[in-house]
Amino acid sequence: MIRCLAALLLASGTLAAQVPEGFDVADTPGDAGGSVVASWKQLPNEDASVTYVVSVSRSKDGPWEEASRFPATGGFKSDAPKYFWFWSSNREEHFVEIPAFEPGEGEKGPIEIWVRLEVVTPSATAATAPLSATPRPNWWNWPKTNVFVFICLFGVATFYLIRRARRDPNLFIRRIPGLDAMEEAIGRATEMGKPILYLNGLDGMSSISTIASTCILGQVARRVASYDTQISVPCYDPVVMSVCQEVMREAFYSSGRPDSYRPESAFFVTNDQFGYVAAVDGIMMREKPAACFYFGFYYAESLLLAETGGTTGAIQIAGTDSVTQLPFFIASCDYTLIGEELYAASAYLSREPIQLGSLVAQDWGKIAVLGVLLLGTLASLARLDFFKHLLATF
Amino acid sequence: MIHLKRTVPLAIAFLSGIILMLQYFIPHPASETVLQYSQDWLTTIAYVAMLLGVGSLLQSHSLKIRRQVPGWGYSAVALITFGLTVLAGFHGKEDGPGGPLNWIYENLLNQMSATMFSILGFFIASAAFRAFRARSLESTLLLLAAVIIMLGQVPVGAHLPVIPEAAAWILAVQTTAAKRAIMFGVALGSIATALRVIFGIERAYLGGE
Amino acid sequence: MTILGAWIAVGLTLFMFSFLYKDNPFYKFGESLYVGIALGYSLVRLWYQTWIDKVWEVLKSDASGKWWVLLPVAIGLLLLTRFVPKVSWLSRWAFAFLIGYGSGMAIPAILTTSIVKQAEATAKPLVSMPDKSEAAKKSVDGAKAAWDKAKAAEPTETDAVRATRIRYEEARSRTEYTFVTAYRDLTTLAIFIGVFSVLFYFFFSIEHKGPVRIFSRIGILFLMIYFGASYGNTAMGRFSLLYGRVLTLKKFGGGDYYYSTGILVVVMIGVLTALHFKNRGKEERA
Amino acid sequence: MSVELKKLIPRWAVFFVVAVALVWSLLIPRKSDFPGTSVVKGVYDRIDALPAGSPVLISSDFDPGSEAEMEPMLRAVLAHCWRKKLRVVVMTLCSPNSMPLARRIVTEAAATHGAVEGTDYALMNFKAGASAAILALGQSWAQVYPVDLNGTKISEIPAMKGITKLTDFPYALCIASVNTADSWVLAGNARYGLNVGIGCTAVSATDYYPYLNSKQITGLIGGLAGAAQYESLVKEPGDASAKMPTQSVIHVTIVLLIVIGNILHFVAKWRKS
Repeated sequence: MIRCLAALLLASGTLAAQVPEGFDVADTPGDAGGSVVASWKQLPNEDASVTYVVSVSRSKDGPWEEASRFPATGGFKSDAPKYFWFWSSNREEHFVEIPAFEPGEGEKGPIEIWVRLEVVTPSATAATAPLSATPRPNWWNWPKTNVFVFICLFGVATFYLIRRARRDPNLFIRRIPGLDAMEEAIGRATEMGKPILYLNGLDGMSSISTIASTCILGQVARRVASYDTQISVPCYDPVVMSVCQEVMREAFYSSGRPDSYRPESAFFVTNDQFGYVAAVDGIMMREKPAACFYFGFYYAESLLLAETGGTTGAIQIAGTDSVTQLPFFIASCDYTLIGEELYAASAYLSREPIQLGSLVAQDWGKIAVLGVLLLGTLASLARLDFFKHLLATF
Repeated sequence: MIHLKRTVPLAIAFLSGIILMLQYFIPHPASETVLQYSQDWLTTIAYVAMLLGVGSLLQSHSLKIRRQVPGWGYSAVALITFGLTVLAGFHGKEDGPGGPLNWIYENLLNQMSATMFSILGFFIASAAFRAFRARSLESTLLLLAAVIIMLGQVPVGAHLPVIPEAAAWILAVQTTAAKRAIMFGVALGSIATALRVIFGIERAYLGGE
Repeated sequence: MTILGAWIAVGLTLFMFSFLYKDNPFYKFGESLYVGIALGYSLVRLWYQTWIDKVWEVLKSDASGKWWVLLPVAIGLLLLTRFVPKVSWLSRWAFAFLIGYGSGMAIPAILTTSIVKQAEATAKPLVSMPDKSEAAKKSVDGAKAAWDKAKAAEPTETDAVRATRIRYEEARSRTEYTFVTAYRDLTTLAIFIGVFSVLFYFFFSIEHKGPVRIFSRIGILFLMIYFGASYGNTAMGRFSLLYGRVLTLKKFGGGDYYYSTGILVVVMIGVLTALHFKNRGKEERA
Repeated sequence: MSVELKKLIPRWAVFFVVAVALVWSLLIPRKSDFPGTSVVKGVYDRIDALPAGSPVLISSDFDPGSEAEMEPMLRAVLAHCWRKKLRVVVMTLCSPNSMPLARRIVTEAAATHGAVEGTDYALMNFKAGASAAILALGQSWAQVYPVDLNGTKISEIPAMKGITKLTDFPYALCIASVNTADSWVLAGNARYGLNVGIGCTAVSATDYYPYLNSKQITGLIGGLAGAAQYESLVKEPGDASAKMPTQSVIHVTIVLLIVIGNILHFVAKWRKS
């Protein structure tokens, strides 16, 4: 009853503007502490004629300075999911973000900010009592929690599957032709007495592709040690070179041939992309390796390496997650591991239960992604936005 | 002693992994400074590590020279030019690299890297000639897609009847679908590997005893 | 570009191109030169950019947390222990930091950009519902008016008229189920099937038989079409580089550079053929 | 590679064919008209529809490394804007050395079209932090760019008349060889509803098709082919159209090589069976 009475009065333009309820000033959630947020509930019958003016000052009754002015049709909490997520109530609440510091003034520590809201209608103006808040840096960004939950789920699945793999060792893993061919390639190199060339890509040691590549080198070095073949590992990054030396030393020690380990088999070439390619192509043409292995992350030089290797008649096996270079490896190598197969290689070659466990976890991850795609499609068909909000990233 | 060689590195990997992972979720200025400083740390570590690279380069090339391995002359060239370039760089002004270094960059380094990069043009032709054979359904599709896209991008192809529409459809549909699926797989694989490294399941990089 | 600079540039370019014929002394010389210069150049360039700017200047300044800069230097020194075999195990601490850093940094970033964002983009309705909203109605009428005006101006269907017609059909397809809507749904469906089947191809621990086998076969076909398309698409960019190189050779082969390209090519061909016959002579004798 | 095939066509013969095709196409300078595809027209039509005197924003996010593919694109769009008497504002989010490059291209193009700095175009210096800079520009232009490249105040530049924030530009084109294009779509279009078009290298064109498909960008100029199409739309023969004949010859050569390769392959197989 009151609502239609107020509408009637307002229509006749005689009613003094109401002050919105729920006016509140607080620290901005999930930020580094540089601003405060004033928020209030929507007036029952607001339209474009109603304007909100927010003014700010450093003391309760100090000089007021206008911070923001906007019509009632905008400035809803639903416009900023970064702070308020997607709660349905957001569509009925306005908000304004007020930076607490002038640029370059932030170091002096948090100061109290006083905020006042005025509702300006064509007929009258009403103001709220000023409220204050102190901007504080927050320790958790809540809208990003969905990513954190996905990481924990994937971690738990990995540990569970590793424990399960320890109990029943005969886990089914499909054949990866490229990796089975490595056995044959190393054997061929031993017969021909020619070296094996192993490249780790052009990324540094902090890149996951290079970490995966050094793990594969560990498995290759184990077979090289047992067959007593020569291996040559030209490196683009000195840290990767050192890790390769450590990995090969471990492989030679654990397969009982510490004497045949030669530290200079992993050496530094240069750290320019095409200088490295020129030198490695030279090595390929002079030493004519029986097998060339390209693992890790590659850039435009992939075809220069693989095409030169191809002409020297070597068996070439490549594995990279660099999507733009996969076509060139597929065109010029005998076997190519595509994307995720690079990360499955060291587990596949080692046959250790704990490694295979995490490989199965990757499959569970894929099944989860397929499930999310299906559910997402059905949910969006039925106009259910809840599911899409779960996948929102900021 | 064994703890120093194995347990401490595993603890370092675990701690730095967890800290950097949580940094993504913490907006606090402290976590911002961690990210900003740690990126500078990487470049400093990489620079000091470069001395390892120089050491290895000097060692391998001087070994070849001492043993008079055939082709040792070229190793001498590599060492001499390395020394000359370093001298040319440091002899310049106090605050920045000298004029001669820029001359070396313009006339030697830049020209050679541009040439090596352009050799790709030749290799794309020879790899296409050698590898695009209609041996199986997969390689036939590989061949057809490459030809359609290549023709679709040049005026000659644009006048052909069906090529431009086919090229546009392939780029719009196949690329989006295949690329997205590969990225799903790669992401899951790299996250699994990262987790294995942080929790010490993957310790190959630690080497022997 | 000085005359000497041009001659050196052309010489080195031809040295590197000679690698296309086969391995020869010119290429070996160019390669060794490249290795030496590249390392020397980055050693000097980064000395100023990294060592002076990031460490030396910070230590000289009186910034508050300046002593933190010594930590990466210490980690770097840990790496240098590899020169001393007895204590080289200390370098593992540095490996652990770098590898832990890379892994921790990668997990949330990769999960967000490659999985969550892409999943959200793929989860679109397979069949687009006609949009009966007022705004859609207004845009259809607007587009129709634009098309009629353009059609009235020019009797024949020029490009401009065709553009307005396409925009009108595009707008209409959003409010009713027209041929254009069907085409857009077909694209969304094809993308969905593509993503689905390629993911099936990557299954490791599930036997590829029955439905899994069919889906993974479709997946490999999607992959091959994508790789072919990506190969063709990249070819264009690589040739513009080759084109640039040939233009440079042509420019420096001109009169004011004393025909450097022509002379150097002739000299190199002469030397290479001489070497060819000398080697063949040696082969017959060996 | 089957052995007998290798004897038949040694590798360097393929290189020789490519070299001959390259040199031959260099000697015959033919201008080619490349009919614009709908993807490139998405940008052309939007700029063509702008009334005279309206402002256009170009973010020139490429550096010397990828100049070969991107410069013709920038020149073609500048020619189109000035012929339509539009005011062009050029900025960059890529790197410090991409603004000197952009300035050289813009001043050269302005000289040939009689465009005057200040009235027909304005240059803004490099700003770091791609999305952050765009978000700030959305709030207020003067807060991010109080002065232009040569230090004159924004209010005194006629080309910047009436521009207080990003959405005052009816159209923005991001010519990028780096991933700032994503920031323009996510921060510019998604957040402020700015009409965005993208110009990119041929290699990364496939990355931006999803944005076209979901209407977040109006059009896409991909690599040298896109630039050549734009040049023929604007009827302004430029660098890309000049290179097109060579690209055509080489691409056709490769397709012929593939066909010959397959014929030889089947002949060899047929002779063996």
